[in-house]
Formats: sequence, C-alpha cells, structure tokens
Amino acid sequence: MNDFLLAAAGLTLLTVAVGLARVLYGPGEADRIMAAQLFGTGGIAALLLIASAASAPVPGVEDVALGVALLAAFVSIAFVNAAGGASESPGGGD
Amino acid sequence: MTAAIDLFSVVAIGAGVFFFFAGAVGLLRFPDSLTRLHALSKADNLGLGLVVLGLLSRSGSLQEALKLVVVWALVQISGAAASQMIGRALRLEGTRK
Amino acid sequence: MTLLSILDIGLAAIVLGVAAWTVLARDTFGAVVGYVAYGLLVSIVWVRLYAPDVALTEAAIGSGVTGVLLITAATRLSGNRTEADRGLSIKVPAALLSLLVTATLAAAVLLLPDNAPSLAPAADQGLAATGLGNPVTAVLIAYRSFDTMLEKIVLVLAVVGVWSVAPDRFWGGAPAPLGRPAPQGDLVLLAKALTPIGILVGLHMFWVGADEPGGAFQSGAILAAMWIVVMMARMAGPPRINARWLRLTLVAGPAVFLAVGLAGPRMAGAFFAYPVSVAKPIIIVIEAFMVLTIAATLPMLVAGPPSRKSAP
Amino acid sequence: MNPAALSGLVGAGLVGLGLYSLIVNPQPLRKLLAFNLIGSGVFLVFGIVARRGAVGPFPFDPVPQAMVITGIVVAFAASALAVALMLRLSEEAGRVTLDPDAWTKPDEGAKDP
Repeated sequence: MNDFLLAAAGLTLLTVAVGLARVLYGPGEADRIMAAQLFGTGGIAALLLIASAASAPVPGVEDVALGVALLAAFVSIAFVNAAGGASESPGGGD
Repeated sequence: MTAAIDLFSVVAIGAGVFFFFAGAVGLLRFPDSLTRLHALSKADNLGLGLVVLGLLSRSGSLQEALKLVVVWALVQISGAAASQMIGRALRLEGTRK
Repeated sequence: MTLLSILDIGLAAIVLGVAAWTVLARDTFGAVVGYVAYGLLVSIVWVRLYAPDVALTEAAIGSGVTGVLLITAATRLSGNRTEADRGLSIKVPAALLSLLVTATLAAAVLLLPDNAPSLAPAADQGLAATGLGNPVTAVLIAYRSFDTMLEKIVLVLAVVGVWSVAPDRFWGGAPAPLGRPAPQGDLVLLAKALTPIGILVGLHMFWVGADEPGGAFQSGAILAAMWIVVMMARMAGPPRINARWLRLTLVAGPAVFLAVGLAGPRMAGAFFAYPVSVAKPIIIVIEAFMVLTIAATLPMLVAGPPSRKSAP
Repeated sequence: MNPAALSGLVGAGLVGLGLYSLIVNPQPLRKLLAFNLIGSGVFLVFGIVARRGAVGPFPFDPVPQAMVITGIVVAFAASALAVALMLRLSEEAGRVTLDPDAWTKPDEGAKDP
C-alpha cells in the first residue's frame, strides 16, 4: 500500500510537471497561468499522498496542504487582475 | 475489511491520478485556450477529489479527515472562481482582437 | 533503491528543470509563472527534509505572495523594450563560473561530516523552560529572540523604503488599488468565501504553532494573503500610509518584542530573558503582536508606494 | 543517497543556475528572479545542515530551520523593495535597464511620456 501511494504521488507530480510544458509553449499568458494552476492542484495531491505514505510521517503536512490550498487560485487572480487593470476598456466589466 | 478499504483507496486514488493525467494531456493537446480551461477544471475537481476520497478511509482521526475535505473544498471554491475569471479574460481578449 | 528515493530523485530533477526554465525563458512573464511553480516544488522538498514549518512559509510567502508581487510587476513592466541578449563572450565565462561555484558547493555538501556540529541540544535545553512543544517556534521566540526581533525591524524598514520611493506630492496618500476599476462579482464572491476560512486557518496556525508546525510567521503570511485577496477584489482599497492605525500596527510587533526584551534584566536577570513561570504567556503575547505586524507588512509591501494624494 | 544530501546537491545546482542568470540576463526583473533562486538554493543547503544536525530528541536541528524561515521573509521584503524601485524607474524614465550606455546615448524612441 505504501508503495502504491508513493507511486501515485510520483505519477501525479510527473504528469502535472509534463503539463508545465504549457508554460513553455504558451502561447497566451492565460495558458501559462492554467498550467501553473494545474500544477498547484497536483502538488497538493502529491503532498497529501506522500504524507500518508512516508514510513516516518512528518507532522503537520495537512496544515501545509491547507496553506497551499488557500493560496491555490491566488496567482491566477493576480494575473487576471493585473492583465485586466492594464488594458481595461472604458465600459469596464460585465 | 482492511482489504476492502485498501481496494477502495487504490481504485479512488488510481482514478484521481488518471484525471490528473487526462488534465495534463488536455492542457497540452487541446486546440485552444477555452478547451484547455475545460480540461484543467476536470483535473482540479475530480483529480484532487478522488485522491482525497481515497485517502479519507486511511486517515487516522476525524480532525485529519476534516482537514482533507477542507483542502478539497478550498481548491474547489478558488478553482471555480479562477476558471471563471480566466474564461472571461479570454473572452474579452477574443472580442478585442 | 526504494521507491521513495526514486521519488526524491524525480522531485530533484523537476525542481532543477523548472529552475532552469525560469533562467532560460525568453519571455519574462513565462519565467515568473515558472518561478511560482518552482516555489511550490521547493516547499514539497522542505516537507521531505522534515521541515513543515519552512514548507509552509515557503508555500505562503515564497510562492504565493511573491508570485502576486512579481506577476503584477511583470505586467506593469511589459511595455518596456526588451534588451539584446548577452554575447557568448559573457555567457561562456558566466557558465564556467557558475559550474565552479556549484561544484564547490556540491563538494562541501558531500564532504560534510555525518555528525555535523549542531545547536539542537542547546535549543532543546531552552525548550523545557519555555513550555513550548515546537522547537522551531521556541528557537524563533526564545533561543534566538534577538535575531527575530531585528528581522521584524528589517520588515518595517522595507515598508519605509518602499513608501519612500513615491514622489513627494503623494507622500501620506494611498497606494494604487490592486484590482480592476469595476469590482467583479466572481472575485468578490471568492473573497467573501475565502477570507473567513483563511482567517480561521491563520488563527489555527498561530495557536497550534506552540506545539506543532505553524507559528507567527505562517499565520501572519496567511492573514496577509487574505488581506491581499480583499484588496484585489476591490472590497477595500489599500489604506493611506499616514493612517495612525496602520503605522501602529506596523511597529506593534517589534515594539512589544523590544519592550519585553528590555524588561528582561528586571524580570529574569538578563536581556531578552523570560521568567520561567510565565514564559509561555509572554511568548504568546509577543507572537500575537508579531502576527499583526506580519499580516500588515506583507500586503503593504505588495501594494507598493503611495500613488494618490492624501485627503486634505 | 539520502534525501538530505540530494536536496543539498539541488541547492548547489540552484545557486549555480541563479548565478548564471544573474550575470547573463539583462532585465532587472530577471535578475531579481535569479537572486531569489540563489537565495532558495542557499536555504536548501542550510536545510541539509539542519537535517544532518539531528541530535537529541528532534529529527532535525531547529536553529538553521528558524533562520531559513526568517530568511524567506527578509528575501521577500528585499524583492518588494526592488520591485518598487523598478516600477518607479519605469514610471520616470519610460524604461528599466542597467545598461549604463543606454542612459547616455541619444534616445531611440524608447521614451514615451
């Protein structure tokens, strides 16, 4: 079971890291941000999996995951805000 | 009983990892930004959700289990809002072009 | 070779790969996004190093708040002319120098004795006297308290530095709003849903920080992030920098810390010493004010210098 | 190889990458990123010192860990100051560059008040 959880964590990290290639290609800035968002969620999943598998468990990993989850959409919001603020049409919003 | 619980965890976590895989593939292979956004939200939602479901049965205490659920719920709330905002930014960009 | 070590090696490879991307990327925005992902990866590495306290700080500040700062900066600077790349005559020596530094550091890491000199026993001795269970918190507030106090002063100085970048005519005014001119429904909804939970999690981390991973820094960082979300949603603009409550909050942490330190010789016989019987309550009071200061400092650093006239 | 030594090697690699970027990348914002990379590499090297120094009841030495925590916060404060300076420079001069020639040479239309 331990090995299965570790393998699942590794696979998740690997797939979302491959997804990071979207940061490389773009083309738009939104695409790059989406890759970062997927990476964040995958990172949380990997963190939880490693935490429940490690033979010598690290205390408080759930709290780390909680912190990461709180900030999950933080950067995406900053991006939409910054991008929108720079080139806002006069009508503004909808 | 433990075997049944283990089996449940394996199936749920395996499905979760599959959704992350599908999300990454979608992000790389889908033709435009809006379809990629669609792939991303599936991975966010179901990938993490199934992994958490699989880990729930293995958590030691009620507090630990609750924290897991809260982690998932937080990602849901912020992921949904972020997807909505990215989508609108994309649409505005599209109409401006 | 166990599965765990394969996982560690894979993690190391991904960390280095993403770091290389932030270095080599043509486009600055892409590099910044890479850096945010990199911060998250490093915090997973810290979990593997048995340092959940550091992992939490890295995730909240190193990835989250720094990410907001850098993305905002990258978008605001995006109109700038891109400069010509450096030629090979600089690139090759730079690469050689970097390789040399890396090799030296790697050798130092590998040659480090297995029984490295450690301050753990000394820190452990102090732990019993403080009544705390989390050794990292005890080191921050008791064993190395002077460092932590000075570090808070550095934070306040950084805020003063950022403010002083403003043109004279804006001194005393408010920083530019972080969000769009028109509030957006979805963002406001998110801020309303997220902020109460975030404040709860922040206070939880402050409270458990005495015995488990967490503490003033992590708690302050999460509360700061919640304030930044509220500012980004335009539910509240950044405050005027000459507001008295803001300035008092900014200096509250180091001031209380310093006051307790100065009272040390009288209460316990030494500078920055706490009387053993009330050590824990004193530490919690210091930490509470530190949380307040960190939660106010980080958003003000992200908001930047004032850019509007102060109200007459 | 144990995870601690591995992370130390990653730290060494990060310092190298950051140093290279600090020298080679001309834009100030990229130099800031590079500086942060060097910083986190140094923190990781510290991390393995903390892990090696596991004596007594803890699986780590808490003193380096506490220093890394304060270090992360100070690094952020320094980055914020640097960003503020860059934005102000771009506001005043219309460009942000560390190239000394760019300020003395006649303008090539970059300035756009």
